[in-house]
Amino acid sequence: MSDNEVAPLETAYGVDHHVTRADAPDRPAQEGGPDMVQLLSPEGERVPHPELDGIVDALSDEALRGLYRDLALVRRFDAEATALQRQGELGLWASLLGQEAAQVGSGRALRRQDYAFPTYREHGVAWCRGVDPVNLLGMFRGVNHGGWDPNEKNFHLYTIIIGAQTLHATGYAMGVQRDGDVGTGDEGRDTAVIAYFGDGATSQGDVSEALVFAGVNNSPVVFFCQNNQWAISEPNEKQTRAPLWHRARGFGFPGIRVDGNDVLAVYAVTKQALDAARTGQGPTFVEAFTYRMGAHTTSDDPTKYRVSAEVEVWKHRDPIERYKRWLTTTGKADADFFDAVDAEADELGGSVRERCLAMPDPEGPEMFRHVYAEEHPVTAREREWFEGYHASFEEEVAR
Amino acid sequence: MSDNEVAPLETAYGVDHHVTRADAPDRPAQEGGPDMVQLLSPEGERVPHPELDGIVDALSDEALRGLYRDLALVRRFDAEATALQRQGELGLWASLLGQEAAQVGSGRALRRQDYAFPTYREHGVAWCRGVDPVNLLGMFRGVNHGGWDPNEKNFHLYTIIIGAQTLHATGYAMGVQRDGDVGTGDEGRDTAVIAYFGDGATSQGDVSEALVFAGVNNSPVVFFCQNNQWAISEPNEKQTRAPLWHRARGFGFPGIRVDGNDVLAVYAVTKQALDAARTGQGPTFVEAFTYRMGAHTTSDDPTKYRVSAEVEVWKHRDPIERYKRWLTTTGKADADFFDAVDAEADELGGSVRERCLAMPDPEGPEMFRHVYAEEHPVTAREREWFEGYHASFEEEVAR
Amino acid sequence: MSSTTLAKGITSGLRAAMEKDARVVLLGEDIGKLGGVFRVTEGLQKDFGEDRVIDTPLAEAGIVGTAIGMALRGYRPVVEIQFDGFVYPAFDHIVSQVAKLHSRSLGTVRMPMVIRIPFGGGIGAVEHHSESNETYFAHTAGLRVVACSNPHDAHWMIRQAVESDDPVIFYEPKRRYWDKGEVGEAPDGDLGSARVVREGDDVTLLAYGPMVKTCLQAATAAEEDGRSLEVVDLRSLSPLDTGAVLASARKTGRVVVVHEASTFLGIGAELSAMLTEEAFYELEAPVLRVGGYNVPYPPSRLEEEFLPDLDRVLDAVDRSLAY
Amino acid sequence: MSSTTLAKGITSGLRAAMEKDARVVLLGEDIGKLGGVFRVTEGLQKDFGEDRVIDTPLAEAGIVGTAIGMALRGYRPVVEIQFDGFVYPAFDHIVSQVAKLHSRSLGTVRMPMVIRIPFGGGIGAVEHHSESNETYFAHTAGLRVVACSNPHDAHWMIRQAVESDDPVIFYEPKRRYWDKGEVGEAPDGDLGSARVVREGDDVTLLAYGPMVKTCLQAATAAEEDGRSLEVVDLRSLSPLDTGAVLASARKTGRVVVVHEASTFLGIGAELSAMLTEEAFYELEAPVLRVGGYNVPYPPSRLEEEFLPDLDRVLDAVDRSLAY
Ligand SMILES: Cc1ncc(C[n+]2csc(CCOP(=O)(O)OP(=O)(O)O)c2C)c(N)n1
Ligand SMILES: Cc1ncc(C[n+]2csc(CCOP(=O)(O)OP(=O)(O)O)c2C)c(N)n1
Ligand SMILES: [Mg+2]
Ligand SMILES: [Mg+2]
Repeated sequence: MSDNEVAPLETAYGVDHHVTRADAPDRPAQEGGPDMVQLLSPEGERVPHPELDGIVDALSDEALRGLYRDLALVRRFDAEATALQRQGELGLWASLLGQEAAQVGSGRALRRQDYAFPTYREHGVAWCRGVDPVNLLGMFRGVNHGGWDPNEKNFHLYTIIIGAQTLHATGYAMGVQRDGDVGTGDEGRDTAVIAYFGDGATSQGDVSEALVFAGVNNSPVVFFCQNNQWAISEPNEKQTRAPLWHRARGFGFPGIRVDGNDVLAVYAVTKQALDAARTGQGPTFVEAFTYRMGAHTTSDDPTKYRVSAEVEVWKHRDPIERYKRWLTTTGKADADFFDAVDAEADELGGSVRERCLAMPDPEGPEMFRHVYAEEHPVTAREREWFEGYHASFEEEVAR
Repeated sequence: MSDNEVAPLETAYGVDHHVTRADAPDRPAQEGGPDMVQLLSPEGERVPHPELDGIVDALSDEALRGLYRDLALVRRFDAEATALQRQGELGLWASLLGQEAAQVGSGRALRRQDYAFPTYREHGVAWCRGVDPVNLLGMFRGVNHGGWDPNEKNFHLYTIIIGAQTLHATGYAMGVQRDGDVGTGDEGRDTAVIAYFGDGATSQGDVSEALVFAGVNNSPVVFFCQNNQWAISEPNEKQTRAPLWHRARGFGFPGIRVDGNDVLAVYAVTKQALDAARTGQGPTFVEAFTYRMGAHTTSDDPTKYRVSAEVEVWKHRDPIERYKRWLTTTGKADADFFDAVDAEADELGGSVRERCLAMPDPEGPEMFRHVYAEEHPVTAREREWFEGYHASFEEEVAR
Repeated sequence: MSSTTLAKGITSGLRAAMEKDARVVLLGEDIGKLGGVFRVTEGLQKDFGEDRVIDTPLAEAGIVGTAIGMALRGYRPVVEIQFDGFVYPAFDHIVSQVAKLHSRSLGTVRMPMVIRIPFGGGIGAVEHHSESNETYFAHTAGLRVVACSNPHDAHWMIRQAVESDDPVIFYEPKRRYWDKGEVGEAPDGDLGSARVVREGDDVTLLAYGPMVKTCLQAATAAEEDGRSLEVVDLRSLSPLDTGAVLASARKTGRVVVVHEASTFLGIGAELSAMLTEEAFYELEAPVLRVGGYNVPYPPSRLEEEFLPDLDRVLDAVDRSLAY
Repeated sequence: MSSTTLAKGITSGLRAAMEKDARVVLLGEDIGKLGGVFRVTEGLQKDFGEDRVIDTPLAEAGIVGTAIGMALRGYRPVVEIQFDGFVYPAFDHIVSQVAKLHSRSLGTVRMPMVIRIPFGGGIGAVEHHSESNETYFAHTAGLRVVACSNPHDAHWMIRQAVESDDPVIFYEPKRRYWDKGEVGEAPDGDLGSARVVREGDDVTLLAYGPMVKTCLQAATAAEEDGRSLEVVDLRSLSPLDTGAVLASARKTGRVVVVHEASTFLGIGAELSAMLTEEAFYELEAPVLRVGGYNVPYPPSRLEEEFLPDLDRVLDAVDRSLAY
């Protein structure tokens, strides 16, 4: 995927917002509104955008097809995980269905040295960071709390405590600043950090504190909020009275709303924000306006709280369909390509399934490892006791 | 003090803000900027303000003199408390020097049924709520944690945990809504809540969460931030990149900056916001732009971190001097009046001192009272033990 | 008399409390239409309206903080924390405000608040969903801390908690939510009281919440070996019902405390210290503790090995009897 | 060898740590120009710059949360919490993230963070400024919890804490900040070790932080009555140095634990439980606990009656000897 020049931000972010007392929440229409950046309509037509077109136009056809492949594979992986849960192989799954473009678009805007802080739903970002998808299953299968080395992938562990990771991202970005890895002009060095979080998370004090710290320190961090309209059963208007992208202004940096189901727009907007961060222009808040097509997790029953008509409306805005249409009509991809991707997706699904079933259960004594980096007598004594205790059973059984 | 009609808010709050990346923090100039509402210049000249003039013009001369009396008495009380601390009668004192107008102006805008949630520095608001000033000393003398019945004064206890009270205020306001005490048109019933907090407090997650809850619930609460430029040793720009009054917009309701050293402007702006709240128009964020003339508390040494030139600049903006000048030049008050207030202030000082010294120390067993509202065996046993133990000493001494 | 699940016992208890007192309001995440992730508040918003069953923004400090304000206005808020591991953002409000406001105000302010926390492991959940954090609250003066273990107590204890003028941390054993039992006509003693749920002579098992059932099973198993175990359901952790606990300890002379929380500074530590102080010459063995290990709650495939089970309880009984 | 205050012992320890390792950064409220409200960081910003001594926004969750991020980037953050009662907004990050990240990441991530907390009463402060909240952290697996009691330990223990690859909650006894003493050339054992600070035969006093001095005074007073008290400075609360504690307990057969924290689930509870388990037949008396009462910290004019003092320690010694 090729890289592009930084476009001037002021124009893209110069959109003004004016909240009046009459300001109504977005639902039930759930339209992104006139300020939402969109490069591809739901019908798959390219919407011109003077400031951002350059970023997208610079992408090779191969790169553009790569984005499609990402979207499709990620969706396939997600479906497989959902199936694995249904079959009892996972305890839980948090599907990203509908949010593929928001995740792949932003994930592919990252450079290798950038660092991402996910929630528990960022399977698409993980994919872009090179995490083997099967490793995402460990936590949901209950064999570990996170199955990759964050520092190897520059992708932090999934964070379940809502909002906490936004502060971790900000602190990481403060470290980047102290390392001098901002604004050097060296493409392989200048580093940006991205924090993912949901619409519900914006209510947590942690997230606001992250905006404070990032603003005050002018840190190279992008706050990437996937507004999928729901926080479990609570619609967006239970979390905020104003559109979320308005939030950042009062903390001293720009906010922008992008069509989260438009992979090109997400890519362009995120790239611009990341480049602003890495060149020393400070944080940006990106609201990716999208939709959680499925249940909150496999434990959830959305029929309790939302109407299917709403889901229907959003089906029409599907991120993959629209992108496929555009690739097709512009001739950037043909049926062979799509077939090949489908085949690859099936293969991925199969491999994930197979390797999931083969995941070994952890051994009991594992729980005592890594509690501390240095020897800790309480843990050591307990592990010994544990081993002795379980050995005694085995002896009994052996007898 | 007479009451006034609600002026249309949109005009007063229609000020727009536009943060660009170049946005510079306020210091070191510490000018309120063109958007700051001011009705009285530092020289004591009345600055016209079409939307707010009506509120001030409706005040009788007696009411206007009353405001002066409040300012002067509160300052005198505060000076006495500082002296008491120096003499070892208080463990600590948090002076409001310089913030009298912000507190009296807002405190006098409250109706009897309104409820105020203070920090630890709201001695001027306490005064307006009818709290006997000597009761404010209890906590600082170490004889109690709060010496008044909050429900009698509609004035909550001082809160030391920074920002926590903003959530309490919001919850209280949610209770007011549930009681139906909003928007009935009954002047004696419609209730507003006001939460006081400092510039430093705006960084706490609690405060942002309060803005979220108040916004979502459209609760009748006014967030009154006294930006006294400092949070102990940290200047405002360590807490925020944007002017604080910008904060509210992103949470869906208006913010406004008022000259906190201008008692008339504070009164008018707060009254308007409170009336908006009580009539069902929801929350407002008021930033009172003021200055902490003294140390953070008597334990603090501001020479470590701020230059005296800054204090000099702010002396010129003294809230009491300017108001006195205006009262004098407009003939609303004469020398006799000021002399009488001075005399009353001396009397107050003397009485506070006398009654402070007379404050009884609490008895040991007091600490076991009120831990629980209902009998609790652990506390009961410990109190018994405590009494027996101390009695044994007395016996020993008696022998 | 009706048979119901522990979860529904709470639901009906909340319903009764809300019918009796219009000042009772519920606050929490997803407690409205969804009825909470465990469906404990199911149907209540429909019947009592959105003003009394409040779907709050996703912010625990905000929930408890605004509940404090509502209590100051005269309401009796019942807060639902979605899972044990999500109570920490509200920790400051709970320990610095909720626990202290009554005493700080010299008794002029009351905090009749209930904070419901589904707690403990055993349901195969992901991280932060299986914590047993009762020590934090039981160590905090000004709070009452209770845990129910069966449908009857669930129903009556939640009603008592709502009626208490003190703040109550109300622990619900999530893996027992679906256990069924009868709900009787009246509570078994007041909120601070323990209950002997099985009489025995040889060793006393002290437990609460999810471990009561485990201990009862252990007692049944031990019976086959001719051992008579007494099981005491503590029900209240703060205050502890020291009278009941001491009586049982004196009777058997041997005590094993069982909980899911880590043993280091778990409730077992306090019980051991208290019992040793009060019954030094009457104990035949040291109070033994069976609890979670002193490690973060492990991935769910290890939770069976982490959590005390029948075998570990019986192992401790053996060790106690060996003194 | 130089005589200095406990506070300055920490200052020089931090300075040494910062000189040795450029990745050591300090974060906190007012720690820069002001040098912290207790002046512990005085002069450090001037010498190491604003990038390494960071005056943060007023938000404890933010401070610890961003410190976690800095640790992930390879820094070794030392956080100052201004007063004990202000740590709670950061509680979630401490117990759910700091304590767990190493284990959650299967050891790939380290959290070499120090959280400094001036703790305890005795300085006549207002509410929330005199808390002893060590139980909360000591009960939390994944954290190390230590408390220094004198300038020498203050200096060396903070250096050891900074060098530890584990997160350390570092308690500083604020009322002893101005106590003077020598700082020797080397630490007394490693961070997890207790130290016998006075030898004796009749009763063991276990203490840490501010109460070590009180116990030493009690031991001196007891000597006049012909009683020989051994005083052990625990220094580390998690892990407890069980070896040292047991050795002393076995030697005297009688133990009194002294701390300012409330006794209910205070460290004394764990020590009592552990000692009784490990040395059941060797204890001549139950482990007795002298601590703060189980009430919120009272207004300062009552703190002398709230806090354990020489008399209360000796009273417990008498009671212990009466067994
Ligand atoms: C501190 C905390 N409180 C509550 C929860 C339970 N919880 C898990 S996901 C969720 C909703 C999150 O909504 P949102 O931020 O919009 O993200 P989404 O799930 O929609 O991606 C809640 C309440 C949690 N994980 N952490
Ligand atoms: C949660 C918490 N953290 C830290 C403190 C210590 N502290 C007391 S006052 C203060 C500064 C407050 O600044 P600001 O909000 O601007 O109010 P001001 O004192 O200027 O009126 C700090 C850090 C506290 N009281 N509570
Ligand atoms: Mg969402
Ligand atoms: Mg201030």
